[in-house]
Amino acid sequence: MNAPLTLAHYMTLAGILFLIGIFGALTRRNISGILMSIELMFNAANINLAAFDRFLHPEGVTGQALALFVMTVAAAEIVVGLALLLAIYRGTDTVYAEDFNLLKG
Amino acid sequence: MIDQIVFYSLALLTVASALAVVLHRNTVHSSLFLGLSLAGVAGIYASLGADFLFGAQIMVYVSGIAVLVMFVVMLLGRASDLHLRQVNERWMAALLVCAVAAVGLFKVARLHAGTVVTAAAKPGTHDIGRLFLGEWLLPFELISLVLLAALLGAVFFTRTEKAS
Amino acid sequence: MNMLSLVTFAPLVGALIILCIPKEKVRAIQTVAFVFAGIALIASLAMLPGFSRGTHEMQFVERFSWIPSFGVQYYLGVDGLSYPLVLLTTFMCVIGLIGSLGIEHRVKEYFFWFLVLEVGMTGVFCALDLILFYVFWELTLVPMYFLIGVWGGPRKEFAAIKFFLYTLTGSVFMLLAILALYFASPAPHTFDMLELAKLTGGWDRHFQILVFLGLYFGMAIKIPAFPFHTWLPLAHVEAPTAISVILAAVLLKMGVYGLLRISYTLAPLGFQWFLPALIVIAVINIVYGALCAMAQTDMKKMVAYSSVNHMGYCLLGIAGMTTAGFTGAVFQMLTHGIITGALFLLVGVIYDRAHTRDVSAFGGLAVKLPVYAALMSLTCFASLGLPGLAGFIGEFLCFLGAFQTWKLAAAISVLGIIATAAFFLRMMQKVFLGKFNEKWADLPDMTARELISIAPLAVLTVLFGVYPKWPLDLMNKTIEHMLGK
Amino acid sequence: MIEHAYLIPLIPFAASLIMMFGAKEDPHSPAPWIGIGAMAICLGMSLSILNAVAGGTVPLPYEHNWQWFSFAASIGGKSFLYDMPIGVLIDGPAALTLVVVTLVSLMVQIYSIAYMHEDARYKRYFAFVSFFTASMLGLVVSSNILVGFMSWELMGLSSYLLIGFWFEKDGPTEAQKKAFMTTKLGDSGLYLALLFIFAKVGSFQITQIHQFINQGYMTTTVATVIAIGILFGAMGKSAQFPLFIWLPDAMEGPTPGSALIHAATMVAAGIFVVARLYFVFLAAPDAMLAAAWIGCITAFMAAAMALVSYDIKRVLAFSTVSQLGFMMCALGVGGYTAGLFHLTTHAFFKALLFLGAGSVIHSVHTNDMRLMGGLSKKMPVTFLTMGAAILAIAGIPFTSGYYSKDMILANIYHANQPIFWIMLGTALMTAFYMSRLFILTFWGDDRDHEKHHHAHESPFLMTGPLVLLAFLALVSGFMLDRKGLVYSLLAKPTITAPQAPAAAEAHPAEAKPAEAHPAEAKPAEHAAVAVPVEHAAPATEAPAEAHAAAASHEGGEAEHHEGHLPHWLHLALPFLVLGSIGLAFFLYKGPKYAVADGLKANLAPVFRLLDRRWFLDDAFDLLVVLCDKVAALAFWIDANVVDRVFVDGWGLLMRIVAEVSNLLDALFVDRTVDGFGGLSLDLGVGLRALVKDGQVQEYLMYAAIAFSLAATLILTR
Repeated sequence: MNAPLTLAHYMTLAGILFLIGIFGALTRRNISGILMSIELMFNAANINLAAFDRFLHPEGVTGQALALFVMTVAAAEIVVGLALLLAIYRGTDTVYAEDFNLLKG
Repeated sequence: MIDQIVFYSLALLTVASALAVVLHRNTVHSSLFLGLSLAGVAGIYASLGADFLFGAQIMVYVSGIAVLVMFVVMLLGRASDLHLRQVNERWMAALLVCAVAAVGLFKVARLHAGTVVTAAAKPGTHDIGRLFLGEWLLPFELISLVLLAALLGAVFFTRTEKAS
Repeated sequence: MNMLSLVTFAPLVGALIILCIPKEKVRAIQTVAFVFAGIALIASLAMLPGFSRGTHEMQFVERFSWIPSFGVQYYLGVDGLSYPLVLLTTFMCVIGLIGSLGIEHRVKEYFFWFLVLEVGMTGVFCALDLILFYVFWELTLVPMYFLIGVWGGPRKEFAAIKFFLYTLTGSVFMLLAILALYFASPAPHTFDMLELAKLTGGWDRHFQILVFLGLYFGMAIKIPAFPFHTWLPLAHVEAPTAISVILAAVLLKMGVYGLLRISYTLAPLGFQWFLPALIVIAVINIVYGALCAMAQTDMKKMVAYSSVNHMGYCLLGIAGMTTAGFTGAVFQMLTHGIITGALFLLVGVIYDRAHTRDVSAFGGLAVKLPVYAALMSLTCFASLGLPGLAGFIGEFLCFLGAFQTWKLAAAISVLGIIATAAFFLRMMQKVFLGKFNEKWADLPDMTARELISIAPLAVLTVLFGVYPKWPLDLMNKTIEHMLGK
Repeated sequence: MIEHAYLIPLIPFAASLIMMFGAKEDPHSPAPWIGIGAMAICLGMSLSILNAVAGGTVPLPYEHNWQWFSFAASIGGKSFLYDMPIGVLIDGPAALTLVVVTLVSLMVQIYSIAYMHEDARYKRYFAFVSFFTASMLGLVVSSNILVGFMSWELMGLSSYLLIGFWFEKDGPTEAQKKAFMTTKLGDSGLYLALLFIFAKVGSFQITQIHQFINQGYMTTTVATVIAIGILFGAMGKSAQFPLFIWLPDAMEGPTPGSALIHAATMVAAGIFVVARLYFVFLAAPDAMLAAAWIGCITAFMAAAMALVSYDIKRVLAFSTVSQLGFMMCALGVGGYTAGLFHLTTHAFFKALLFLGAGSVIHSVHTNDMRLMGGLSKKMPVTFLTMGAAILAIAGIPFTSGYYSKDMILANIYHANQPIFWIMLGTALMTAFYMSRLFILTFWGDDRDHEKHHHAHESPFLMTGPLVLLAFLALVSGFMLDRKGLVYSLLAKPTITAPQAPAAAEAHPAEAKPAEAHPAEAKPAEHAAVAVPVEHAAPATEAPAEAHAAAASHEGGEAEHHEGHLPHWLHLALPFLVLGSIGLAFFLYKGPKYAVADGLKANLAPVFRLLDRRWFLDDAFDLLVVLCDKVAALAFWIDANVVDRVFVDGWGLLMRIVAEVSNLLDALFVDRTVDGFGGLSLDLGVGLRALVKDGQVQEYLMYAAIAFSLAATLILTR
């Protein structure tokens, strides 16, 4: 516990969060669950950005600014995603991903 | 010492609630845990000294997105969902994928095992503002366009058919 | 005056202007297309007096840094190898535009894509930077996809997709090879073809073989060399007439040009290594292409397979690795563009009237359509390599070059000449000669517009056959230099 | 005049263009006179050139070249810019052939004015004829073998146009295609020969090739291959076995056109090219022997077919083939002068025969000789002129055919005895079938009264040329033979290569003529001059003129003493010919010719064989069918194999990968069910999901797998 915090700590945390996100995106049946998992992945990336900013380039704020962009994109993504989810739900009365196989050739 | 305690507890909070997000059977609970996890991330930002990011995280994510998700989930929720498995049959393979990816990610993380903070944290809001309205003005405007498009998209997809 | 940029990008300006014209104003759209394709043609012709026949150096060079961090340049220039092809491109595009006047639906998009296609094709022949080359190369793909897929025949979607995927697959391998070349150059890396060509001595054979194979895969699909030729008949049959013309006249040449300009100069050892296979492919292209053409009853498909056969002559000339063979290959590219372009236009003429291209549906048309029959016969004879017409010189030089190296293969390929004669003669017999088929009693002869589009090609066919000195003088020095003697 | 020789092909060519594009289609159009005028000018020029050449007032060979185009070439490791020359090369044979071609063409055109007067495509016919003649003249004067080949091919085109002139009917269209394809088949040999020549010599210029061989740079093997290629080309154009099948069908075209093809242009071209490149043959004794035998076989087979045919034009066509066989055979045994001499005389009498036959057909409107007979009273001029031609071709003494055929037989006699006896028999057959034709057509009583009644003598425009040609057919042999003119004019080229004597020793066939020709032995001094060099530099830099001005002059003098037939044979020959004519009289004199019919009944299989033309046509048809089959097969392969493999193959490959992974999955599941129970089942099901499709998360899974693998590989490197 006494070892100083290093960049590796933050990266590990981000990695774990990212893996959880991947796992969720791959396994959740509910589309809203998938969307939430994707949000987790975005956050994992943001943690990394903020950490890089702090550890590697403390003189500027580029990393933070980039994280803000990511945040914006994530917001846009979730809004559209949820809107789609609603539309789909109205049309097909289901929220489970395996019920959609329009991609099947 | 304080730093370490803060970090580890925040990390624990974040990871645990993230796990709950992907594993919990009830989607509503999942969304609540999502809010918690995002709040944990906000704490991490604070511990990194990214004050503006911390604020944005709280405002956009915790109070915006997480709440939005919760509303939608509640809107779509059905009682019967609680009896269904919320994880599909692919979880084993997904775990394998994660394991493989983990190897790479942690390999990289280890490269920075020795990188420590070299300078004191300073407030960044001022700098970010200068950056956005100065050097990064074009991307900044573009991202606002993206937001606008997302807004229009959301309206388009959610409007009801009776208009026509 | 940046002549090459003018030649290359004038059509692009035209395309952008067309985008701004309302789609109802068909006449205005056509005028703009003609004006800008005409500018490109006139500009490319205007370079003729200034083009020095006495040097192999790149001429009309334009060079700017484009993406400095990767060493990508905007680097244009022409020599005796590419300049004739630039002329061919701008010329055939104008001819193709005349042939496109019959397009009636979605005119705006059609001419837009057509001009974009011209940009890509001209660019390929002018570019001296590999990335620039690749960009232009890919730029031809999308317009072609739409031109076939929207304005084509009954199976147009299938043909377009097949064309697109097939050629795209090829270009991916090409891109890999280009990147390999980039990283093989000493830091700072470069995509400059001429710089890279100077470095080939230092690369080992295995590397060159791999690079060559990657490049060859991309080129062979475009040429098209056996066994990657099967997209061609389908694409030709389904494409609208003018697009068939462009496809045969210019697009196929990009493959051969790439083989000479890039594969040969940048991976000479790989090229050497591949020669025995190349000659076999050339012979197969020639004999097998001619045989396949012989089995066709659809005139357009027959001409398409004859293209396979004719590109085989180009490959034969290249595989000879002699100056005569290279000269023949380049000359054959020119003449094949002109002759086969004319053939496709002529087939389009009869299809517009009769709505069939089946040879057995006709008969005795020479009585009813004497002008058409005469022009068709002229082009057929040119295509089968009758001396005095353009097809002969290129074909003969290809054989001449190949024969010095591959006697047996050249001898076998002569069979292809005979088969070519056989199917063209049979087609002419069935369509024009014999008893007149009364079904076509009210078929009109060629209109002025059709004549205008074909007459220049017919004139060039005769001119190049009788006096090939002009095009040959353009390329002699460059080709001598290419073989390094 | 000789410096303007390049105009000789150009004038008719221009006339042809003017007629084709400048005149309106009109049965009474004066356009043909343009062609006739042009040809008359050419004839005048040719005569003056011949006069100069025969008089020895110009140095021979006269050569003048212009640069045509140039291309980069490399021979034997040396690279240079080859300037393709285009120019004229006039020597004795060329000068003589020019006169023959222009004269016959002029006669044919004048004759055609009357013959074609009611045709709808009147001017087009004359344009074709002019073009045809122009291409032949181009071949004759050209100094460059590639230009010669181009004219040669253009001649193929013009024969195609002329044979299929009445293209509304199926017969001509088939015949024109057959003619073009068969000759094209032969041309491929010449094509390869040209390639080979350039690969060895580095030049297409005839004089330089000659010089190259003279200096001994070309080995016998190479020369043989080249010579065989040339021979193959000549076999196609000059209708030699087995490629003569096109010629009998070629008479589907207008009869005067046939006269042109058979006498002056097309078929003469093959012989002429062999003669022009004769030095290659001299360096290749094997090829000479092959030429001799091919000529012999051709002559015999064609003559045999002519014996049984009843179609007047077909008999003439077979006789052409047969006579061409004589020429080829003569060239093959070293009788250069004899072969070309016969080419000249044959041109006159064969043109006459065809024009005469045309006159007959014009009058009775049938080709079938069984429906003719007794026409002598109705058409006296045609009768007499045709009679003259038949005397000439049969070889009655002091007619032109007598001189030339006698010379050929003499040459063969000294070279190759087996061939000689076959050729002698063929010569007698010639006399027989030609008199048979004559008797059936003109002699005796009319068989078809209807046709006979309508028969009439042709107008003056048709009979005039007949009379002139008849005069030439009778006296041209005598004129040329007088004072050895033919030897000096048609002097055999020589080669001075060191190999030549060695080759002669190796091949008995060549050895005999070598003894018989003092001229061959003479050029030892040249041999001493020629320095053998292993791998020659291209001959381009070498001076062109120096070479064989001497050779052709000296050779001419010496060849005069060429061997003659043994005295008894020389005397017996006319009597044998007369006997064979008498036999024809005996068999066919009456209106019923019962004897001949009886013979036919007795020898039915032989007649059938000859009637079906030795089944060569059937073989050709079979070849065509075979080619079609092969083509269909190739296309089937293309559509069903190549396309499948290389387009659908990608899809298939993916399918296979999927199936394999499915299989592994199944194995994996089976094996682990016992060990790991439910866990492995889950894994198996998860893996199997890989091959189902349509699920968003499956695609996501693939992406994740790819990404994780890639990331891991890259990051942990």
